Amino acid sequence: MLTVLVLLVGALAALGGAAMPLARSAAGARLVHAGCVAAGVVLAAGGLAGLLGGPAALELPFGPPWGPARLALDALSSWFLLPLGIAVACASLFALGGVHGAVPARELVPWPLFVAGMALTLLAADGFTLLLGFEAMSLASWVLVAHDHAQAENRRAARIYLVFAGFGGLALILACGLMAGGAGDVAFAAFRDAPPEGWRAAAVLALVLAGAGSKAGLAPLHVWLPLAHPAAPSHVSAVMSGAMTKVALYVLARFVFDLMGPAQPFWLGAPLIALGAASAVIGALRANLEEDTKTLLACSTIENVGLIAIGLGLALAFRGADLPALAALAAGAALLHVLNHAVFKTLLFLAAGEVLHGALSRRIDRLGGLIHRMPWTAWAALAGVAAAAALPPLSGFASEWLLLQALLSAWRVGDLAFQMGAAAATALAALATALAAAAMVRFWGLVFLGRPRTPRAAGAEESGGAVRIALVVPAVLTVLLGLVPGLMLDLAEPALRLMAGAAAPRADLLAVGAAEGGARYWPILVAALVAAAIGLVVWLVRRRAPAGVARGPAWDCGFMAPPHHLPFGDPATQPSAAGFGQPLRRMLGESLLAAREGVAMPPPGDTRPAVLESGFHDPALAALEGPLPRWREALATQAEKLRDLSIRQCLGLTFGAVVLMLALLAWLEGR
Amino acid sequence: MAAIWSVLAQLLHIALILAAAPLLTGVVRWLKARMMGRRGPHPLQPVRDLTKLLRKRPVLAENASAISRAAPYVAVGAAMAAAALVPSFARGMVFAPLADLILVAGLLAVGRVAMALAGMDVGTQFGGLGAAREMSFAAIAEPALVIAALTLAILAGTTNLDAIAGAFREGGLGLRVSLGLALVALLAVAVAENARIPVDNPATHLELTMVHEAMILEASGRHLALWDYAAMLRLTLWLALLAAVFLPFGQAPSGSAPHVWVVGLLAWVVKMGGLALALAGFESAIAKMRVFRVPEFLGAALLLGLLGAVYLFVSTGLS
Amino acid sequence: MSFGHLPYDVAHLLGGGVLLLSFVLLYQRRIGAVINAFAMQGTLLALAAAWQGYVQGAPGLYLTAVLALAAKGVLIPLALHAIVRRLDLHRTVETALGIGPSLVAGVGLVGLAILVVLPATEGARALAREDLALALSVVLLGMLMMISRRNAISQVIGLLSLENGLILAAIGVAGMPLVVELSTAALVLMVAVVAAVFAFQIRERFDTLDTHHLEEHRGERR
Amino acid sequence: MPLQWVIVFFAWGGAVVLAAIPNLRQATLANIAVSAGSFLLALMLAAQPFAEHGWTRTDALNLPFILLSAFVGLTTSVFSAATLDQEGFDHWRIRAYHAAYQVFMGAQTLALLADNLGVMWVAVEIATLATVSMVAVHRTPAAFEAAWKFFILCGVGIALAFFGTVVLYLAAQPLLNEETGLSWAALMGVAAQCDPGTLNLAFAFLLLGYGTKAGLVPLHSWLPDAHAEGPVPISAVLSGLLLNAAMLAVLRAKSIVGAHPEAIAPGPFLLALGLASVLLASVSLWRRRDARRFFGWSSIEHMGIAAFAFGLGGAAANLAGLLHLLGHSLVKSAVFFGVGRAAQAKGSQKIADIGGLVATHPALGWGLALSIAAIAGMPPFLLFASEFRLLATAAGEAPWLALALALGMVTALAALITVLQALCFGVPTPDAATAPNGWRENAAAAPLWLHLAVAMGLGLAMPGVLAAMLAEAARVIG
Repeated sequence: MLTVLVLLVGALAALGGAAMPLARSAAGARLVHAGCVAAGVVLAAGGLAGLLGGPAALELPFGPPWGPARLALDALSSWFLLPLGIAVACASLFALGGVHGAVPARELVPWPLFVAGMALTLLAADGFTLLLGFEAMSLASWVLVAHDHAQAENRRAARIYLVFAGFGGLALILACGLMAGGAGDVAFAAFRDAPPEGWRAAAVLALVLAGAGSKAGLAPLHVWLPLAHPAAPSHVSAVMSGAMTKVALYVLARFVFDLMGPAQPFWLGAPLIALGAASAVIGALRANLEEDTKTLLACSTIENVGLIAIGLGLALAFRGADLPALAALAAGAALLHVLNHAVFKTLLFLAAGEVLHGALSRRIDRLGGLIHRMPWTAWAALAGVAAAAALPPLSGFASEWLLLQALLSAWRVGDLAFQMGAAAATALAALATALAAAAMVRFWGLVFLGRPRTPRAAGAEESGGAVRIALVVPAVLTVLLGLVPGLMLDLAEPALRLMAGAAAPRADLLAVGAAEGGARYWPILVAALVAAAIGLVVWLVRRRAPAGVARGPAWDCGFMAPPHHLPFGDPATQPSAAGFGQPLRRMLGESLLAAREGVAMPPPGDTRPAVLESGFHDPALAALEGPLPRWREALATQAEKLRDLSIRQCLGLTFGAVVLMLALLAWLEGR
Repeated sequence: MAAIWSVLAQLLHIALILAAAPLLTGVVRWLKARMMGRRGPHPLQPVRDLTKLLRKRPVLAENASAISRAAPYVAVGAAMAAAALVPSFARGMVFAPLADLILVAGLLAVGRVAMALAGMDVGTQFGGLGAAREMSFAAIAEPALVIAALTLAILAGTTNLDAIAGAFREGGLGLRVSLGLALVALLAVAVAENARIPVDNPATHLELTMVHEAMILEASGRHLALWDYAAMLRLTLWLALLAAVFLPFGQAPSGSAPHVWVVGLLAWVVKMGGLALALAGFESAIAKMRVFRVPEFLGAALLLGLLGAVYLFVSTGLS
Repeated sequence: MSFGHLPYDVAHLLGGGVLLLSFVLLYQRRIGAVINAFAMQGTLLALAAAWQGYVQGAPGLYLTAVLALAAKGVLIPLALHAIVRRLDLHRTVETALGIGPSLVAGVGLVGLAILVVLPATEGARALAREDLALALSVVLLGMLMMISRRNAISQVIGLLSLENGLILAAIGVAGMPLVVELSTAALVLMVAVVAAVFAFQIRERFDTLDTHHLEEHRGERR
Repeated sequence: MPLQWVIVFFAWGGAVVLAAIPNLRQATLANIAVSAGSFLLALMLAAQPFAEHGWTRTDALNLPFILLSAFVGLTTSVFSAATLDQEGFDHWRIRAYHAAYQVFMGAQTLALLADNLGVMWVAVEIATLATVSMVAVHRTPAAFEAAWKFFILCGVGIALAFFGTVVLYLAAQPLLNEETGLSWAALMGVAAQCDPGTLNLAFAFLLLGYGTKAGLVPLHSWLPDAHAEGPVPISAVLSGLLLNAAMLAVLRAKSIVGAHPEAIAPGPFLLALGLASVLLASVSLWRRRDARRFFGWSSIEHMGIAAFAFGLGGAAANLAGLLHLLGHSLVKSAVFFGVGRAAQAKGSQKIADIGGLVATHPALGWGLALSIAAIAGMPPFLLFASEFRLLATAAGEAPWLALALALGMVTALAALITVLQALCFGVPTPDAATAPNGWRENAAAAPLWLHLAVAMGLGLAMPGVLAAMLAEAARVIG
């Protein structure tokens, strides 16, 4: 299987090369995307095979100048291949349906390379190959983020994105170096043989958090994500949010759980939990304030990544505290959420892309009422929204139920400070979950419900064919994954053993359980129960109530009927994106995100409408664009003084160097 | 044998809850009226309202989508499912293994989201306003609930309601400060979830302050009946939940035969009546607070719950 | 070889003379005098080379001596005089570091050179060590002159005297292979520098470089 | 005559011929022919076993660089054939330019080949003389300033190197005879018995002397301006080749001193200079407005990285340093191709005047974008491999130094990306009226892409023989 996957990576790279000429014709572009669909399917199949079969390793005949490139496929990487494959397949299918002519090469060529980079990262078995895939992934996606580089904000997004990518790469390289020690052998096997201890372990964790964490969107290095993900084409945004962040989390998990060895103290998990909780809250809150659909979804990605990070941190802490069963529980929650989030976030981004294509806007305030014009998109998106809002019995609830169970058991670690921190983290995780529900209601309700806010939204067109399939498939998957979490956990068992050294607590096939004899969650039974209840209600109502409904103008508290030139009434009398976010902006935004708002109220007798002005600053971005450039500029000013020297003074530098060196020699000789 | 009893208990429980819901609401209203010195409507008034509404054909706005028609059924269904899980007079009902506190919270969230979406469907100001407020308040209420669950889970070792009730029934836990704090947190959440005073006023339609009612302004006929019934179910559910956890006495042990249930039934009726009385007294004693003071109210509840958990760690040397 | 042997004393004397002339270069205030002093230094260097050739029995060094005499003793000074006339440079040397201070600094540099060389090169022969110390001093003094004088010519002369120090070192080390070729190459470099002054019409450019009047050329406005 | 000398004199003979061709077209073609001949000779040399011939030698250390310089010489001649008409030379300058180009190539090859340190010194000097004239060729005030600065600073620099050479011989004098007196091989042989103090003195001067040519801070002042004036091909070979030769000279000196247990460890000095270069360049990059000066500063940064690697020492770090030199030559010359061509197209080399290249000149724009990304250390190019190797090793051996290095690198990376997007993305700036197009466009972009391809191939799948050679070299320089 590994060989197949390696060949696939090579084939994808070749496809990227071939895309240059193929981009000139629609058929060629379709061919490239079809190839990527197939690649996605093969990746997912490879993941399944890797989970069912045993691990495999491979040494390429070529590689960096100092040795062969090592590849391996074990349970962990196999598990992460699943979301990658699913996301890539769906996104490519979506893109395939969106091809209506020649595609700019800059949008087509990097796409297969991007996929290849992610796959290579998952398959790598030495530091160099890992970084190679990681950075190739970043570089290719950077081209895609910059595809529309005429807009200044896209250029800014691309710049920040690539700088962060380079920063993360350097941090990971340093981490590899620390792991390898003086030996300089960056093979994973060598890392496992000599796990770091004491300050080295802490430093490696910090570097990995800076490197992989920044890529995954963990606060406070998340600022690039809401900028870059929306700037890319929709199918790319879907994979960046759905799969690329997961690849980064894989790198994190690979280092922390596998390479650093099991003999690590429990507090190593604390920073992960703290950063995860912070990311979850910040992301979910921002999702409630953003007014651009894709940015909103990107922020919800930050929230979910935070939840996954909490799970990973808990697993690390439990393992350090020698509670393997609980570690498996937390790790299972994290892995399950990785898969679930990949699926429903891909779905949501694709839906946002379809809305952008159909209604020509990403701004919530220019959409509305689309459920009438784009029913397939709307209902498919509803499944994703419900999952993202953690509603039973959908996929999001299953993994977040497990995560909460793990959090509720965190006190067993025993350390008082950790217990208090964990209790706080529990509250924050619950807060983030509820905030996400609010954000999702805001997203779906404002985009698909209500009245069209612009003529273009009123005349939106939904595309069928491949695009429709690309939306329905992940929607169905979201429901299915929600119904059989137990099955998925059994599938993930080898990965859990690798991470936690134990299997997840056994529940029966259809359930997931907190612990032996602890609380359990039977999605199918719950679904059946709810369905039965609804059926009962429908039956009773049918028996008593008259059938059918009467249609009339909206009552709207008796406000006057709309004028004829506005058949649905004035769109401006609907809640706006800013207005819907107002309660949360006032409750949390003002304190956490320096949010501000003000109403421009015209004087009496003036017919201008009152306008609600609102906005916020992400403190992390402010820090990034405030002090850092200031310090850099101060240093540069000093450095420029050197540049402005005259020749005589430059010679003075040389002369000084000579004299200094001679004096040093004389001193050394003297001793 | 025990299996059959548990099935029977479950069915009885469901019937009981479904029947009790409108009655309980009526009783609370009646009690409030009495305390305010009015004669008040007959306790069965809600039942009459429901039957009347059911017979009317609903009027939908032109641009209303299928959401408006599906949401009330989903809301009632979710509320019924949740209510079916909360133990009332007996433990060990057939759904007991399912009865997970967090799942109940999830099912309540389903109902909430359905209502919010229904409120946004037509695209009126008040619907959106109510939805925004509802979801925002829930965002603060949810952590408070989970933190209370944390305390219960630590004491009982699980989040399964039936097991928690059992653990408290068996006692041995005694009265604890942290338990009291958790109770306060849960009460606050319950008040918010059921849109009672001081968070919301179920008896008013004053646009600027209403939360719950604003979302169903467009509903009429059977839809309105379903929305009201869902609200009644939620109230019953919450009172039953509080009763099961904090007043566990009198519950029939699991697997017990019907003749044991009688005690449990009586105890349950007494408990619910007492809680209704307390609720009525509380509501008639205080005034509704401004909308943007609600977060502070819930935030305080959250902090109390957190305090309870921390106190638990410190006091009982779990660390 | 050590003190009292004629070859040593003469070599030492000549080397000392070269060093002394470096001080004279530092001391002079008028360009013309500077050029003449440099000519004398070149001549002394040629003598030293010839003497080394005689002592070491290395006929190649005679060639070096002849070249040095011709170029540094005669041609380059003439050329420099010509430049001064052609580009009508200031006839006085503007110093960045005053005469007195630069002399003091020079003495310090000589001390440094001796401090470095003598303990460092215990392995080598006495003559070589002495010569090396002298040569290093001359090199350092040449650099000192380059950075302590403002106008182009005296800086070029500083570079040339620096190169004299190099040759002095090269000839001092007995049996240095390629010494003739290397010294010739170094000489070529120096001639090129002098030619460059012609070619680029370098006047007082040393201090007017970079900062202000280059901005428009550089496009590096801030 | 041994092949080593054939290569050198072939180029110099070509210079004599080229000096006689006034016609632009013929001269450029002849230049390509000569460079191609040198490239073939270099390949033949590579086919031969390592050997020493009189003053020259071929070994694992210099052979890769000889091949590299022949290759870059060839591609650069092609590039200059495509773009030279934009320089507006009269026939005298055409002669002078091509002659100087080949003289430089010959001297460069000799400097790499030289076993005798004296010969190496002479070669470096000739290369300097040849390039100075080219930097000044445009005869603008700025060109004169740059050339004069270049000349004086490097003149002093190689003077110091001369002194260092003499002292080095003095150290070995008691042990060696006249013939082998300055032979690097012989010196390596006896280095362990030499007087350590003298070795230290020699190393000090050699380091500062050749370090000036390598553009290490604080001896770097000449480099950015020299790269910004004169014809673009000269900047390409200056940055791509001359710096390597200087760094190789430093390495030879370092290996001799390092072979003596008593002598001072040369590593820390290189580390200090390298780190200073990286840090200073990484902040100075942010103030550049002129594209070619910008990349001159980036050359300083990369020379600093290489010096850091060699200062760290050990097989791994040395290998990283050698790889970095190779990769930097390939990619940086590619960058200069792109920037030079863009500057010609837009009629200005100010960053502000160049923009939106990918829209107006796709081949050139994307090539430039990729090569700048490669310079910034992005995969899959050779520089990524070398920087990975270096940082990983450094983090293992000296974490704090590695952290400082990474800090400088990330600062420089941010600056590079900012300029990348300024040059290649955004709204296109208007082309200059005189900008040529048609085949010249591609002929100018082709060498760039070729360099990128080679850099990628070496980074991902280096031929085993070359890799073995570099590993051997890394071991040699200790």
